[in-house]
Amino acid sequence: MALNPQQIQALIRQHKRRDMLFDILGLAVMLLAILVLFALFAQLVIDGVSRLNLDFFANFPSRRAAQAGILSAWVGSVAVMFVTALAAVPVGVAAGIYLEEYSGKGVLAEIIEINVSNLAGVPSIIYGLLALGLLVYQVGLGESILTAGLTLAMLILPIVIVSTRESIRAVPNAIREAAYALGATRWQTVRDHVLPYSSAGIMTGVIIGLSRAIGETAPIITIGALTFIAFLPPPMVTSTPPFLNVDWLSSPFTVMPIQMFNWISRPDPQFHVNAAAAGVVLVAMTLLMNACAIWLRYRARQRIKW
Amino acid sequence: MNSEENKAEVRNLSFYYGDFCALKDVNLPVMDKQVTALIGPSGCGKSTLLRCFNRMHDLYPGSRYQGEIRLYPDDVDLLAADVDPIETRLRIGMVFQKPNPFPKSIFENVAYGLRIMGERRPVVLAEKVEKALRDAAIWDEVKDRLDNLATSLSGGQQQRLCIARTLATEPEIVLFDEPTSALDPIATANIEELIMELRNKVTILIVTHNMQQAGRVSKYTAFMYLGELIEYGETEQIFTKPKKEQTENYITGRFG
Amino acid sequence: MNSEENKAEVRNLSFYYGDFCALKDVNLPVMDKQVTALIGPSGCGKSTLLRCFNRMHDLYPGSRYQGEIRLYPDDVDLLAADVDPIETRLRIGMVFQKPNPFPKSIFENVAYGLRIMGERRPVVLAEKVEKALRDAAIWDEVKDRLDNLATSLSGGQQQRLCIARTLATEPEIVLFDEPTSALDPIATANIEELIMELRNKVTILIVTHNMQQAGRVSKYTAFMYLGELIEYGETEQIFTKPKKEQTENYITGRFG
Amino acid sequence: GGQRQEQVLVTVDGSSTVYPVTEAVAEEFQSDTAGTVKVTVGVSGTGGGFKKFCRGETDISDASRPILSQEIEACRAAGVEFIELPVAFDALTVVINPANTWAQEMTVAELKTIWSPQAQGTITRWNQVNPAWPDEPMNLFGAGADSGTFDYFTEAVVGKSKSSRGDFTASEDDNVLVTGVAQDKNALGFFGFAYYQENTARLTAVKIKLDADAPAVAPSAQAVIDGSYQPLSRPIFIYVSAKAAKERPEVKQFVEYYLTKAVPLIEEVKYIPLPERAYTLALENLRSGKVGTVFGGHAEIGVRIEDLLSREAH
Amino acid sequence: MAMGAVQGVVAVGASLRPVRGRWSKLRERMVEVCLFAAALSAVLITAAIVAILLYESSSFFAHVSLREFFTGTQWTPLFENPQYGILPLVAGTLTTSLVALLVAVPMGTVLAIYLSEFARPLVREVVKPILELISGVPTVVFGYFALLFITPMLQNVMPNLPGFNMLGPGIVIGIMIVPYISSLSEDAMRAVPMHLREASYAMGASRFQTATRVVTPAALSGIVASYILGISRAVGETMVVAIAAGQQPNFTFDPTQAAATITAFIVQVAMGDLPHGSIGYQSIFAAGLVLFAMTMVFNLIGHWVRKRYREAY
Ligand SMILES: Nc1ncnc2c1ncn2[C@@H]1O[C@H](COP(=O)(O)OP(=O)(O)OP(=O)(O)O)[C@@H](O)[C@H]1O
Ligand SMILES: Nc1ncnc2c1ncn2[C@@H]1O[C@H](COP(=O)(O)OP(=O)(O)OP(=O)(O)O)[C@@H](O)[C@H]1O
Ligand SMILES: [Mg+2]
Ligand SMILES: [Mg+2]
Repeated sequence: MALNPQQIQALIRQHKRRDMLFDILGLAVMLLAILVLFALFAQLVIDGVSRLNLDFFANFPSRRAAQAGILSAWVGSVAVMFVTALAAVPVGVAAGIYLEEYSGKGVLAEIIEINVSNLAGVPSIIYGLLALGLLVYQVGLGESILTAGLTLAMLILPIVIVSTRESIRAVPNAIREAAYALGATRWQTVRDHVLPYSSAGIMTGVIIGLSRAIGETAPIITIGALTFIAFLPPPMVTSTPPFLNVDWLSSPFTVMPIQMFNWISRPDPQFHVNAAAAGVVLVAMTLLMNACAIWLRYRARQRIKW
Repeated sequence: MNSEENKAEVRNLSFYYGDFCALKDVNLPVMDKQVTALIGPSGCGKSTLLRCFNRMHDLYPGSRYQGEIRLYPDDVDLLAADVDPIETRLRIGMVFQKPNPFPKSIFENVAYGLRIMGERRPVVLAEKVEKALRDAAIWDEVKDRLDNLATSLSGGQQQRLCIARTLATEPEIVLFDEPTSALDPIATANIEELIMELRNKVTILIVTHNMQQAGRVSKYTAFMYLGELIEYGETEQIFTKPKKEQTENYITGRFG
Repeated sequence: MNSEENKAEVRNLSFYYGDFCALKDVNLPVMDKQVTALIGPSGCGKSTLLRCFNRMHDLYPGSRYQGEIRLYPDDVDLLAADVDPIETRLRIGMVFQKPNPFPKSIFENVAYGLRIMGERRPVVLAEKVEKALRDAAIWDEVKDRLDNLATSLSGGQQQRLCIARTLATEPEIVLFDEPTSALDPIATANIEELIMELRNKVTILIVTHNMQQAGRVSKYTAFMYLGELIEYGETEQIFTKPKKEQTENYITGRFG
Repeated sequence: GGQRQEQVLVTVDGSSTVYPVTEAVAEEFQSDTAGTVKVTVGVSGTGGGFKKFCRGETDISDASRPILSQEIEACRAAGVEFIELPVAFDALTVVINPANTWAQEMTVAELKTIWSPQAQGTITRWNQVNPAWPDEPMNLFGAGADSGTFDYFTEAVVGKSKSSRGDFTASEDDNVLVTGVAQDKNALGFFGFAYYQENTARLTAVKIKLDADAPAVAPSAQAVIDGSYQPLSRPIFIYVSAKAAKERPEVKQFVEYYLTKAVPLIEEVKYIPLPERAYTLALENLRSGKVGTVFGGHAEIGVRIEDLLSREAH
Repeated sequence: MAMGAVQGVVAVGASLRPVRGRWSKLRERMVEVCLFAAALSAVLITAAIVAILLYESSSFFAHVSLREFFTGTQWTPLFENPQYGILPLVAGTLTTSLVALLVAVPMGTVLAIYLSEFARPLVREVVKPILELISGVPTVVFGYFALLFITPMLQNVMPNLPGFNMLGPGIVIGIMIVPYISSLSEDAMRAVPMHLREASYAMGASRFQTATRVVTPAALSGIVASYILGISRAVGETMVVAIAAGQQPNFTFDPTQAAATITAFIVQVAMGDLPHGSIGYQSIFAAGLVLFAMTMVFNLIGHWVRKRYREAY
């Protein structure tokens, strides 16, 4: 069906028109999405910029909007994230390793896999209900940093598992074979090669998970986090033996999204400024984490070439 | 087949990837401290056979062995269920088609096998790493940058590094699976020279696509076709007066 | 160089992947309704040259052409900035190394190019699809299952399907990039036979690693080395009395 | 939690209505004691607060209504005795959009017509409530169905706690309600006085008539104190564990601080303080360890300050 | 090259094999058991969710018949005269999700195709992480965005739209899940091997034709899986609907009406004054059970679809 030159030219003109239309459409959608994000962030900044000073970070919440700060909230968020990471990373990474390097194609592996991918899509509020029913009431951990950290750890576990698996899968089989051929055992291969070479990818996943967890409001509300906390949890490290102090785990706490929600629902509009400022801080934290993740990924690509 | 000593012997080996039979009743002696080459058209099972020697197939589910590979002088069957594949691999080294150094330092690459075996003394490690690098004829090129990443070396250097890594643990047999096919002609020549130096020191089994190469480096050659070992003999005989027609066809380039 | 008609002609073509110069000042005639083979060691630029003909490189950023490929009888320069690569591709078909059917039905695979050209009439489509499949010598094998997924065919069948897909739009030139290297010997023989049937009907440019294959199917052969076109001539002459030493070395298997 | 920590920690939980007051007091208290005593203030609702309180998990419970008999029972079963201390007044405010010119005064009966369960799906237009009002749709907004505010409003207006129509827009976040009413000419909503106070420009408070002949009273501190804003004003309380108050100096210290320093703080958070006398009385009750409730374990509507004081005195 | 005296390895001939310590084998075993236990945690969490939801709602269901629960059209569990029909919440959930999908699916798909086939790699590398930042914005902010920005904007077009409705929050949820869908779909499209694109371009196809006729169909199951996970997200979104949809359990599928969703109800109760152990309180676990079941169905479909496409081409 050889076409004559005119037909070809007509065809090409038509193709070009369509390509261009779609190009414009795609660009428009992309810009729209970016615009919405940007507008949201800009609005937060405009509303909250007047509060964004050092005092805001160093002050406890207060009934006077101008004096209120996020000290207990950001410390709480950091403490909760610490617990979350501490719980989710070892379990998630270990599970990822198991699924990629150990499990065969058995029924059990399939069951685990289905569970992981199901958990990844379970609404966060369900984790809140789980924590409420299990951790708060059955185990009796109360509304503590530990409870919140574990709740969010369960929430991000699937993210950690999936990103671990993906990073591990990116390690070429040739590397594994090289190690095995030297007589390394499975665990030696994983410990000495697979894990170190995929650690940047795993870290990226962990950070992305944490950046999701840090903004989660619903599950923490469900647990019933306290809202007025004008003190910090006890320090993790003490100057006297045994140096480590676990009291902070059971300490009452508040976190950034809760503080923000609290302020937003105040009658006094002055507090809404605080809420916006807290929102800016929260988004900035997320931004920072994402930037870290991107940087890590970039560096890993630079350093590890196969 | 001849009076030299056998280092290993494949006996009635069949191998299956799932249902697919990749090796059919293969019998092959491997002479001690000699180079044996495996040749044959693509897909005939050369790599499969080679990888049976260090039980590489065990890493992937669904593969199945039948038969024996006896290792001498202790006369054990490498494929026996009670033989730990890890022990097999500690004794039999392998160099792959594509150079696959670990993305670690050059030193660590070579030291890795020693560490696996439990060697921790820095002095001993340094000594053995140097020796291996010298044996692999790459010492002069890397001695000033042992801490550099191995992946920053050129392809040919990487392959020699991989050979050094394999030699460091002093394996009894070294398996080469088309070690030069990813390399340029100069690097290829280097590796070939290296292999020629190694013969008489260690038992070598090499898969190659390149008949000239087989002719240059090996003392014995086995020709495989569609999973079967068609002919085995001294390289010269195989190349000049093959007994089987298929071998002759292959040697003269009539297929593949 | 000879009295037959030129279908295309490469003139002073250089090609760059970023800064890397993959083709250096190549000149090559392509004879109408003949098979021209491109041979040379791996990495010499055969695929690169072939893919210039249908501007495949345009898909990837960072590549740069210099020179011309003139297409006759209209005498346009395929590489000119004002020539739309789509036009080029509508006129020049290509068959790839690895069979790459779309994950669609067999029928849709072959009809794809026709639909692209705006053909919608079912009867015409059915007719042309059948013709293309017959031309590619696969009609009998698939006529009862045109609705099956193309990916369910064997490798050799897939490759013939890809040839049918290419033939369906009646291109003036068909480019083959090592069309058989992923196939088993029987499938290879089928494809070779097919190419031999196609010559005299359509202009064919084929890259191959396999010198025997080049000898069997092509009338003209070009030997490339390190991005340069070393020698071009009738296949018989190239294989029996090459003019250049490099060609001779390659033909006799002294490198690669 | 470690022992060390409990000794310096005062835990308060309960009503979200009382929360702003307690929070303000807690903040001042902690800064006055230079952080030696830590106070946490949670919001799990009056009922939720009592639940924890009666399990002995908290020292003080914020309550926007008197303790109920089953809660008293729960406390008794767990051996928790409590001291009931009224701390302020709240006035529920019925609000309309400023563009609404017709419904600036409403009788309780009209409110009841609007909010009773039978109204669901039937009373949907203003003129169905009062023929003088326009034939416009009526959009309702109110506090969430499990808040103390909702309980009190239904009790006061419909006559039975939690008895209400279901087809209204509910939110735990009163700002959402403020926004809803401010955007909608046909809206009617109710929430705490403080939210109205902050949004007087966007909202109009409905003047409430107890019955057809009674005067229409707008919500204000004055009207609450003189008892004329009825039935939507109510006292709010804290309940203190008697044991904690006796044995733990920091609890007692905090509550005393609460009762002596609260007045300006209450005004600051836009609630209505009790008369000075009430705090003196409460302080006495605390010191003498007077346990129990003066309300007999059921919700009451329209408790005036004078009633409260006289009851507390006995 | 005789075997040296490398520690742990006995020279050739002396013994049959190099010695591999018993400890080494034991350690392998222990490591595997630990890793397996970690992997099992995923199963345990699922089991715990189901167990807790069933346990906490069991007394609810002792009180409320399944029939009433699944067929009643009124949901007023906290009122004096409680009604326990979950349908209004399910309707609200489905309607907001549907609105969200109507926004997110076209936008996400167009964006994915654009990023994968049209945009320059640099644009893609920059835009993707930026869009993913949307997931970092606290959802509370989106709630107010729906209430204070989108709804008034819609009211300009539809004067009769009430201040609380499902349309505004639905659209906002849609915007929120666009990056989710576009990112996963784009991954699926990029996983389509280049040789298929080359085949299409070599036939003379345009970018648009290649994108729509070859890449999209080839990546279809991945794209569908991203839609399904998007549904899960939309169904599970909480704060936006809690703030902007009106929390009014209406049994309606009309997106211009106010409504409550399952999540909004749960969070409302969780924030409210209800004591633990009451039936109203247990109702959130019953509602949670329904929510969990709904998302699980979607998740399993998504898993199955994704698994299939991994095996394609
Ligand atoms: N993992 C596998 N699963 C199934 N079949 C396999 C697998 N690996 C190889 N095969 C098949 O087994 C046969 C032998 O493969 P093998 O790799 O040993 O060939 P080879 O002689 O090394 O070829 P080449 O020279 O191309 O490397 C081939 O038909 C191949 O398709
Ligand atoms: N996308 C690319 N970017 C940069 N360099 C490339 C790219 N593709 C190929 N090259 C380089 O260009 C040179 C020619 O490559 P080409 O693929 O044309 O070789 P070839 O002759 O087809 O080899 P083979 O027989 O292995 O297919 C090689 O050195 C190759 O490394
Ligand atoms: Mg091989
Ligand atoms: Mg090529």
